[in-house]
Amino acid sequence: MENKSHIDLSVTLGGVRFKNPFLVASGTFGYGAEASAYCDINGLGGIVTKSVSWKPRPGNYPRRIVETPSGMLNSIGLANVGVHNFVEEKLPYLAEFDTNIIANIAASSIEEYCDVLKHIEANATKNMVGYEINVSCPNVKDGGLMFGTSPDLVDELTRALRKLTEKLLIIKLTPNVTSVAPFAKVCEAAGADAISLINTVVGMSVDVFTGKPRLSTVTGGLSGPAIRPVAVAKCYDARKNSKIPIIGIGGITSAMDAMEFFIVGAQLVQVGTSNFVDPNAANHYKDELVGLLEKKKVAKFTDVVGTLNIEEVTKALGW
Amino acid sequence: MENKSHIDLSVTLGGVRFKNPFLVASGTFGYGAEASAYCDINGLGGIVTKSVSWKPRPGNYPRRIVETPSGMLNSIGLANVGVHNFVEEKLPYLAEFDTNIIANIAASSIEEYCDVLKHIEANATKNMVGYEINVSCPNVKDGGLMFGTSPDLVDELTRALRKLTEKLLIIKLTPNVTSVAPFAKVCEAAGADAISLINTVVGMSVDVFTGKPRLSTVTGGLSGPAIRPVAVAKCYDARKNSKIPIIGIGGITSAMDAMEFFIVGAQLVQVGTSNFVDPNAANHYKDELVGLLEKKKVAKFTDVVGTLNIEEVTKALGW
Amino acid sequence: PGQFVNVLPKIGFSDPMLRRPFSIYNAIGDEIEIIIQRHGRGTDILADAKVGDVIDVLGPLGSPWQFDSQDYETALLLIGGVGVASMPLLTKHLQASGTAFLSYYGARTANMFADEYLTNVVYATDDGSKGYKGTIIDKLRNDLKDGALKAPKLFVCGPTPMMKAAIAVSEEFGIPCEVSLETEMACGIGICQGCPVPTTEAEAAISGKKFYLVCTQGPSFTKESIVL
Amino acid sequence: PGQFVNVLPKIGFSDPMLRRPFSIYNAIGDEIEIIIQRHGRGTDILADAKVGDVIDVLGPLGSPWQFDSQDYETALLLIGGVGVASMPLLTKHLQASGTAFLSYYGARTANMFADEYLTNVVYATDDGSKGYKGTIIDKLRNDLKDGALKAPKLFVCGPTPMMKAAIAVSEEFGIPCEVSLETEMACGIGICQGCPVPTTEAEAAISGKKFYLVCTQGPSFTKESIVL
Ligand SMILES: Cc1cc2nc3c(=O)[nH]c(=O)nc-3n(C[C@H](O)[C@H](O)[C@H](O)COP(=O)(O)OP(=O)(O)OC[C@H]3O[C@@H](n4cnc5c(N)ncnc54)[C@H](O)[C@@H]3O)c2cc1C
Ligand SMILES: Cc1cc2nc3c(=O)[nH]c(=O)nc-3n(C[C@H](O)[C@H](O)[C@H](O)COP(=O)(O)OP(=O)(O)OC[C@H]3O[C@@H](n4cnc5c(N)ncnc54)[C@H](O)[C@@H]3O)c2cc1C
Ligand SMILES: Cc1cc2nc3c(=O)[nH]c(=O)nc-3n(C[C@H](O)[C@H](O)[C@H](O)COP(=O)(O)O)c2cc1C
Ligand SMILES: Cc1cc2nc3c(=O)[nH]c(=O)nc-3n(C[C@H](O)[C@H](O)[C@H](O)COP(=O)(O)O)c2cc1C
Ligand code: FES
Ligand code: FES
Repeated sequence: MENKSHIDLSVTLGGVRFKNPFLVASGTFGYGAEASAYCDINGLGGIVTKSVSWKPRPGNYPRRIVETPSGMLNSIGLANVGVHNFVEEKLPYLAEFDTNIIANIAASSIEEYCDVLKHIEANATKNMVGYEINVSCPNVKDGGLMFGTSPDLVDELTRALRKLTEKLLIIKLTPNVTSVAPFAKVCEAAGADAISLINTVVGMSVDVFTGKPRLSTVTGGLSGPAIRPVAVAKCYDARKNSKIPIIGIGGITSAMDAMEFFIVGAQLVQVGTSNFVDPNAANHYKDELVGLLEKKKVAKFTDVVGTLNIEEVTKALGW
Repeated sequence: MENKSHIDLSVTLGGVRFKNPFLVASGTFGYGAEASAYCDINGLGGIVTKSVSWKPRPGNYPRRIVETPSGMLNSIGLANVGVHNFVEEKLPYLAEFDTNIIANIAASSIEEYCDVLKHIEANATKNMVGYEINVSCPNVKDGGLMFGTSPDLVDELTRALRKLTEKLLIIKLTPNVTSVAPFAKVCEAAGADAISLINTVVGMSVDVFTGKPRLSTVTGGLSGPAIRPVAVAKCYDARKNSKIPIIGIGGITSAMDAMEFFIVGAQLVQVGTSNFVDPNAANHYKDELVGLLEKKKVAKFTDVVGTLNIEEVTKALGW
Repeated sequence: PGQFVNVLPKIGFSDPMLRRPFSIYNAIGDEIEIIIQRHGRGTDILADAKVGDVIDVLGPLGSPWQFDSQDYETALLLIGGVGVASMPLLTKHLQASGTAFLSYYGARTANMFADEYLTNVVYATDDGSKGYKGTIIDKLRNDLKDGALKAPKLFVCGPTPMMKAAIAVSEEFGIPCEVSLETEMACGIGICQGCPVPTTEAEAAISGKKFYLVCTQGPSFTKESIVL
Repeated sequence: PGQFVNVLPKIGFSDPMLRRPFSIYNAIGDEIEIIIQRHGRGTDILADAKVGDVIDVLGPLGSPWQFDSQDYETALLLIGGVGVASMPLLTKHLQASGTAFLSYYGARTANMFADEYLTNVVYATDDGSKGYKGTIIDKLRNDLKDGALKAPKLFVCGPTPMMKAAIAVSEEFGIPCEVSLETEMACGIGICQGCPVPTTEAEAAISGKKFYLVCTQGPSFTKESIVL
């Protein structure tokens, strides 16, 4: 599983080195243990853990998932073990692996976000390199969507959290807004180290025979290849309108898919839904990436980041 | 091609009778002539013609289309013949068919919208039953997106157009907003007969080998089955927040798909991208719908509209 | 016995995208057999696969039937339709361990039984074309009433209404009962949280969990632990 | 001759979703033949189809080669690689109408020619394994220089660089030239506007159109009308 090639896949973001740019996305890899039998965890660039809140959450009633064309809807409802179990069991377990751990936090108030972060910070393990703040989970009725759709709230939240940690602070943006540009800007100004995008897109599916929504929460979050073009466009919008580092997420099913994000400007990517099809997916893409970079005759991965060439296409248009 | 069953598929919207609820979507059926060899046009509930502007528009430079997982991106750039040719050639041609014609209008100013509508109104043919106002085309640099993302502009535009016609006035909403609810509300208050949604979702694709965007306009509009869950959710949002009649659009590839929109509350649907795979698609779905309604033992199509049953699912949640 | 595999209908395409779960019907060395009932597009693709086609399989997954529990002497394998899929391996195991068992297998009509790997089978058909005429639940209740079955435990797999009826019967006779559930699944390994089944209040009080995951904690559960 | 069909790789699935365009290689009665070069997932699915598989085909589509134009006496069919696909029917037609013609067919090496339906073929290979050693464009230029070809017109189908070179040659010798284009297509019948080719300024001045649609107004165009 070692990268035998001479191509350097490592990338440094906010002072933290990632051995390669492939992380696994929050909520699609549990806390590591579940997938460890099927995935070479030490080969990953990092693991973003399932959103954790102050108290444990049982999650939503079934039905929680629906397959859709090239995608799936979910309304898991942020089922999680709570921050105490997280620091007592999950972080120590994950500390045994040679990969970066990023703790994703969900909450329904700025205070809760802060409390959860502080509790993790006080119990951080050596490979716990930072936090990803889920301001956008559309599944939870009493929170989530609100934060992520208001630049002011995101600003306030980011500033509050920034004071509490020197580790990586990553704000995970929702695509369910008119433009992500104002959010990228406030995150940059408020001192976040990066933004990650996108979280799931609001979607819905109806059981035609019963006349009922298929998900118990009526609407849910759409993920998978179906949303990849949306995710790439959102990353492009963020890149055009800010300089904050970007972590690309959405429908990645190959190194080629990941490259679209890298070229647009993402320094890291996260693999989500694909883990359900193959829990070792991110490692495969990492290996494929080496081949792609060799073909492109690039010595190190970071040389492709942000190389999008729009001049030639737009010139043709006479803009 | 006659509906041999006893099930009544007709539906009346804003006083206009549609013989069945399947229309073809703007930009996916030309002006009728192109598809006439492959489609039984008289079997359609109606045709929404390609967006027409005051002057003819050549459209964007290639590349204009990219296939994506269960969808496609387009940046046609509102290529159209202009309103003069439209009323001189296209409307008279379409007047020969026994189906409702809805003229879709795109423009870059309220004045242009009004001028185009007035010119059509003055030359309306007998089956020209109304207008669909494209406030949302994301492809055109000098217009489109602006209108559709501002409730105030949509309000002003709708009021201006409402004064000019007693025919159907349908506002076609963009999904690229945080919520469609405020738009549904202003359309209702400003006197529109219906809203149609969704137009395409902003998306992007990158050619990894050249490092260039695949579309000449960098970003484009995503359509097809990939976006159906998004479209159903947007229709649900509009239905929850207003009483204005809804025309559902997005990724419909069967009568089952259409039923999701009907159950959520759409009285009509439009078939878009599917026409590219089968120009007679809408007629097939119409035939399938008869079978579905027979199975459901429903006497008339309108009995299923808006029958979404959310009580039973949400009750389980203890909300 | 009781475990399953998660099978990808088509490699390299995203419609359909997710794997489909199937019980392990039979296993010899490295090879496994599954039986597939056509249900939708995924099962159609798999049912139409030809000899030599490469199929991507993840497994074995899930927890086995709790056949080692000490609360019974006679295992009663209660089977409805395609629910038979998890029974051959359970049969093998019971045989190997010398446990008494009987299979109660119901179907609409005689030609719908897949019983090649079963033994000691009591049949019931709706149309009476094989075995008892009526539901297999009725047949089971009659036999339990007769009292000839010694300290029985039910291992049930079939349609939900049948499983509910089986639970009712087990309560009526005060005997242990385990049911094998089907829920939608994405990952099959506990990372998506997509396959919950609500626990009973009593169970939640003990485990602190409002839901169990069918893919890892199941697919089979004791009737006391979950709400069907 | 010169028309195409639009073929759906897989019926009932949305990945891949769109049809793929292929030239009509040969047509006998109701049956058509196409040849497929593997390029991606759609062509893979079609190339792997087995005898008896049902394939959904829309066509014939597009406009034929302008072989009836009065500006030539000898048709020169200039062919690169899979561009051969539109040539057999053109050959048939020229034969039937008694028009003089020659095919200039280039490939990398001898075993890459698909010439079963061609006659009067001049070959060129990069490695010299069949016919002229070098590009078919060089061979054509040599022959045109010799002046033996009477009032020729070029009908070109091949990779874009070759078509550009062909246009240059035709300008050099002042002879008419038609090229058959490949662009991405969704509908193939003129309703999506997805397949534009820019027109030359001269052409736009006449037609008032800045773009032509390759699917309906093409796939073949005179070199004067479009910008490659
Ligand atoms: C533990 C377990 C064991 C199973 N064992 C067998 C078996 O041995 N033989 C057999 O024929 N079937 C078995 N099933 C059911 C089988 O998984 C479904 O019939 C199959 O997933 C349907 O897929 P489809 O694409 O044909 O249907 P579609 O309806 O097109 O599927 C759409 C989506 O719904 C899911 N889905 C639909 N029905 C079911 C269902 N009943 N259970 C779970 N997910 C479903 C699919 O996985 C897919 O994600 C089992 C299910 C589970 C959970
Ligand atoms: C008029 C015409 C006639 C053609 N005739 C033939 C023929 O006879 N034999 C043959 O082998 N090929 C022919 N082609 C090319 C063939 O259509 C493409 O190779 C095929 O569409 C690629 O599909 P894919 O899924 O394998 O590739 P992918 O790259 O996976 O396709 C992705 C998308 O891009 C489009 N695309 C990719 N390459 C091309 C291309 N070169 N031209 C048009 N669209 C493309 C596909 O249609 C699809 O929508 C023809 C193309 C045109 C326009
Ligand atoms: C089943 C499921 C659960 C998820 N749970 C979380 C979560 O707890 N927190 C979070 O920030 N994102 C969550 N996500 C969103 C993913 O991390 C990711 O942003 C999204 O799925 C898009 O990526 P993908 O298309 O690769 O899946 C979840 C996604 C899925 C499919
Ligand atoms: C190629 C193409 C061209 C389109 N042109 C227009 C247009 O001119 N005006 C408009 O209002 N919508 C246009 N649309 C949007 C469709 O009418 C429709 O709203 C959208 O494609 C979603 O439906 P679908 O998924 O069924 O295609 C176009 C869509 C496509 C794919
Ligand atoms: S199927 Fe993913 S957790 Fe059970
Ligand atoms: S392919 Fe649709 S217009 Fe040509």
